[in-house]
Amino acid sequence: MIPLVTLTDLTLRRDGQVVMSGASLSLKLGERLAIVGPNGAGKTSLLRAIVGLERPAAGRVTLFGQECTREADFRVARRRIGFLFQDSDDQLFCPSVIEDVAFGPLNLGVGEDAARATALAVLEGLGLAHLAERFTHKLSGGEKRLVCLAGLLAMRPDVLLLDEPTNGIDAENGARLRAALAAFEGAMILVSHDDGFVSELASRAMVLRAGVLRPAEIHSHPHFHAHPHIHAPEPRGGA
Amino acid sequence: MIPLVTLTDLTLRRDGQVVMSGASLSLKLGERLAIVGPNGAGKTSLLRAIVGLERPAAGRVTLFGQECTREADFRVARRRIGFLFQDSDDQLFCPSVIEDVAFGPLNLGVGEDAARATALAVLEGLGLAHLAERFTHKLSGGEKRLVCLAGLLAMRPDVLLLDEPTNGIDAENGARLRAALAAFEGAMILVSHDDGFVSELASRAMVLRAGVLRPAEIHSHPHFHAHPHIHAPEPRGGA
Amino acid sequence: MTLWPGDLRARLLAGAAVLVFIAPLDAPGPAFAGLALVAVLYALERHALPWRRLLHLEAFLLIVLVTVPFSMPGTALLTLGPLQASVEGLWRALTLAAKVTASVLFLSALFAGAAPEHLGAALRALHLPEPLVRIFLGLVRYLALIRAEMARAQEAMRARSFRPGTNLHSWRSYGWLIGRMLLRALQRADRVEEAMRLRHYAGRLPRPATRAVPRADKLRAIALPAPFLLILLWGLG
Amino acid sequence: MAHIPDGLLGLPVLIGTGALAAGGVALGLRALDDRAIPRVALLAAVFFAASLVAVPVGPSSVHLLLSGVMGIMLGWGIFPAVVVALALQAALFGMGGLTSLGTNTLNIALPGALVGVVLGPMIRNAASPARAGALAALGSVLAVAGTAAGVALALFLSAPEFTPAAKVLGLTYLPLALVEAAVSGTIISFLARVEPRALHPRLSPEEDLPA
Ligand SMILES: Nc1ncnc2c1ncn2[C@@H]1O[C@H](COP(=O)(O)OP(=O)(O)OP(=O)(O)O)[C@@H](O)[C@H]1O
Ligand SMILES: Nc1ncnc2c1ncn2[C@@H]1O[C@H](COP(=O)(O)OP(=O)(O)OP(=O)(O)O)[C@@H](O)[C@H]1O
Ligand SMILES: [Mg+2]
Ligand SMILES: [Mg+2]
Repeated sequence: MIPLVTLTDLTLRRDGQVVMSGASLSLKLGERLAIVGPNGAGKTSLLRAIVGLERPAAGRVTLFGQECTREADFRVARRRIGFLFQDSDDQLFCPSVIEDVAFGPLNLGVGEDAARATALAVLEGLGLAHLAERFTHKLSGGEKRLVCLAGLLAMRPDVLLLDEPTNGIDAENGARLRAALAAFEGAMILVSHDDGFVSELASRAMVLRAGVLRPAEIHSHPHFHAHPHIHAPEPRGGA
Repeated sequence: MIPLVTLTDLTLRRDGQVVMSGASLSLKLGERLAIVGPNGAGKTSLLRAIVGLERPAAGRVTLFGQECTREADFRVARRRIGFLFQDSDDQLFCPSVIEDVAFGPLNLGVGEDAARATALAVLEGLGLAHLAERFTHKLSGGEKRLVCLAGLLAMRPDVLLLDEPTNGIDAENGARLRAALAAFEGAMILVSHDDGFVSELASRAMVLRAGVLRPAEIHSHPHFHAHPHIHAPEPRGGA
Repeated sequence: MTLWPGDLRARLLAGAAVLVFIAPLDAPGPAFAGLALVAVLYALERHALPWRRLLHLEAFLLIVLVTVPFSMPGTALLTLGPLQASVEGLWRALTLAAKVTASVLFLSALFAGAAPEHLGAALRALHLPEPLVRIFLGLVRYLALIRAEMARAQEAMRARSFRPGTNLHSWRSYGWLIGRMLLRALQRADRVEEAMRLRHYAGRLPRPATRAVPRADKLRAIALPAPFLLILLWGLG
Repeated sequence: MAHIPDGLLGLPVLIGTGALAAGGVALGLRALDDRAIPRVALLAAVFFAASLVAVPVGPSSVHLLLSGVMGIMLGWGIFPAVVVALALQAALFGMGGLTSLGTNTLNIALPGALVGVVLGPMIRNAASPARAGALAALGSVLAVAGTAAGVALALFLSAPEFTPAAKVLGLTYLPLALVEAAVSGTIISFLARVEPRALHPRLSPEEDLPA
């Protein structure tokens, strides 16, 4: 089986500085690959390189068996890849939720009515039908995150690239997000600082640190340690 | 001793919706109160209400023993309160770092030279003297955060309100920030998602959840539990 | 040793004077002398020629330069159907080209290496209205941020298979994009204004004391436009 | 296209338009409360950034002017916003010029300001966002036409031999007018729909807004 996404010896530069070198990975059908690493390690840059928003200084990007070098190559592959940006506000630009979710399908050339129908179906699937007519700039952080995801799912992607999906999300919407991602049948690459979320969702992990991408292990083991806690006691009135 | 900040039965609305109701707290000299809670719980709104940027639908705000209702009341109290915004870019509006840090003292009517001297002293105290002539929009996220803090400290506040101070900060600047806050002698209210940071710094905590503000306990206890981990094994090449 | 005044106030005034002296040049001789002088300036200062700026200019200039020879009466040079280009017209077009090229080259050398942030301070020292200076500095402060926001939003559109074209869908998408950027900017403006108020801003900041312009810069500010003034006088004489 | 470089226009035109532009800027600053400065600066930044986007039209592309939208959102505040943006464009990119700064400011800001003053109230009171958008589309066509006329007039008054050039240049504004109408109309109907307050040139915060 050909992998969906293959990176071979990728080197990325930003402003002349090497952000990452010799990075290789491959994502196969149904896999859920987590990439973790400290701030500024280059996780976002790696995802951007996969969809061709960042061009590698060296190395190859192969999407769905096709090596991609020019914008035209990437354009074809992007139809099958959904990229959730780190900041929801960068991704939401239409006035209302339904229009935003229908934006992708419209770009794929389906008609206005069909695009709206698809958008509504996706919103319903995520339990967000009540948001359809809301204005995007007045949503809460968690709602924005889910609407962004809906916008991607409306394009029926085979691969999802998720850049810190739990960013700015509260408990209730977090649960919705987990459910939606667990139900997603395609493959995904998941960048997150949220260890619990990663280990719940990912089937495999890699660590990006100091410009080097390496395989990692996810395991949950019981252990003994000291950990600061903040507990809310049972209600007993004001301060 | 009169508390520095007292909120009594505060109700806040945004766009007609109740964000928080019946919130009460009081902050005394030397206290470091942490407020934690999920995204969208209203933590930022609470801090804004303290300095009068948000007017409560009901309840009272008392600052330094004086009940504040009009802009003029708040204006007097604001001299003694430093508010670190959630997004540094909203707060760094002067072209260069030194001008930005000197902005507050200048507004308090000290002369230009005195303001610059104060600003430089504060920057030196934070180990940031080398940034003085840099342009604010070219700083890294962590540097921006610290310069914002310097701008507040230059006004010699008695109370600091910190909205997610560790946001977007890297390890090195994070250590500087912790040191600076640990050395701050006044009282502070600290909003943060970073449990480790909170338990290191705070002397008391409250939880804001579902519109209700409640006292909470911070404790660090050794305990036994299962915790998912991601480990990078010793180097062994690509994927 | 540079010919440019290091002090931006002096440099701005001297630069404006040079451009004002170039503007009224009418005859080919002085215009080309002006261009030659700017070229000498480039050679002395070892500036690289800003080719892209010169090319960028063409679109607008081309129309002017192509039509001018045909719109002046005089000795026939070239006849295209009913249109006739004159020798006088050609000289006129060449004169204009020399003046515009000299001005563009001069302008980019004038601002080379001048950070816009420092330019703001210079404008303030030149007693431009304070609100105008603050708008300029605010624009400089937030432009990079907003351009980055805009670039990411356009990338997000591209990642969702958006391909701009000549159609209503594209134009509407751009309209929404810009509308959304305007909203975000308005929200940020409110927060910035609040941040200023919290740091006790009450409407006025004292104007910073201005340093005197160094003597050497004063001399440069006189020396730089002087030859251009001579050329202008030659042209008028 | 509205950026006339240095070295082209005659001295009387430069002086005349410079004085008029200075008057416009003074008018804009007088209406401007100190607290509205961040608003003008940030909006100017968006308009600047938007003007750098190349919007395709047929085989070519145009750069948006958005002076109609600016006039509606800023009123006379459009003058300071435009002069500052043009000055920065000259300094950063060498676009436009220093001696022609006044001419270019006048050509862009005056039509926008007039659209804001004349059509602004109708747009804010329009029965529906679609109507507001249609009015704004009309306004921005007029603003582009005004700018084209301004450029042509500046050339025409500078020298008689510029007359044919002025006519040809006028034609090059047609595609821009078309795209401006579509994009500006969408921007205004978007704002009218989701945040009508944004359409008020809130230059002074004391100014009471309709609820
Ligand atoms: N626009 C940019 N221009 C120049 N350098 C950049 C830019 N964006 C990021 N970088 C640099 O590239 C490196 C990688 O950044 P990237 O955003 O990919 O990291 P990240 O792992 O996603 O970090 P985070 O966890 O903070 O999102 C960083 O060192 C950063 O300084
Ligand atoms: N400008 C606004 N207009 C309308 N509602 C708003 C606005 N800002 C915030 N809200 C609403 O007010 C509530 C509280 O927001 P607030 O920003 O105070 O939360 P927070 O606890 O600081 O969240 P976070 O952790 O994400 O910063 C949210 O439900 C949000 O939807
Ligand atoms: Mg990232
Ligand atoms: Mg907050």
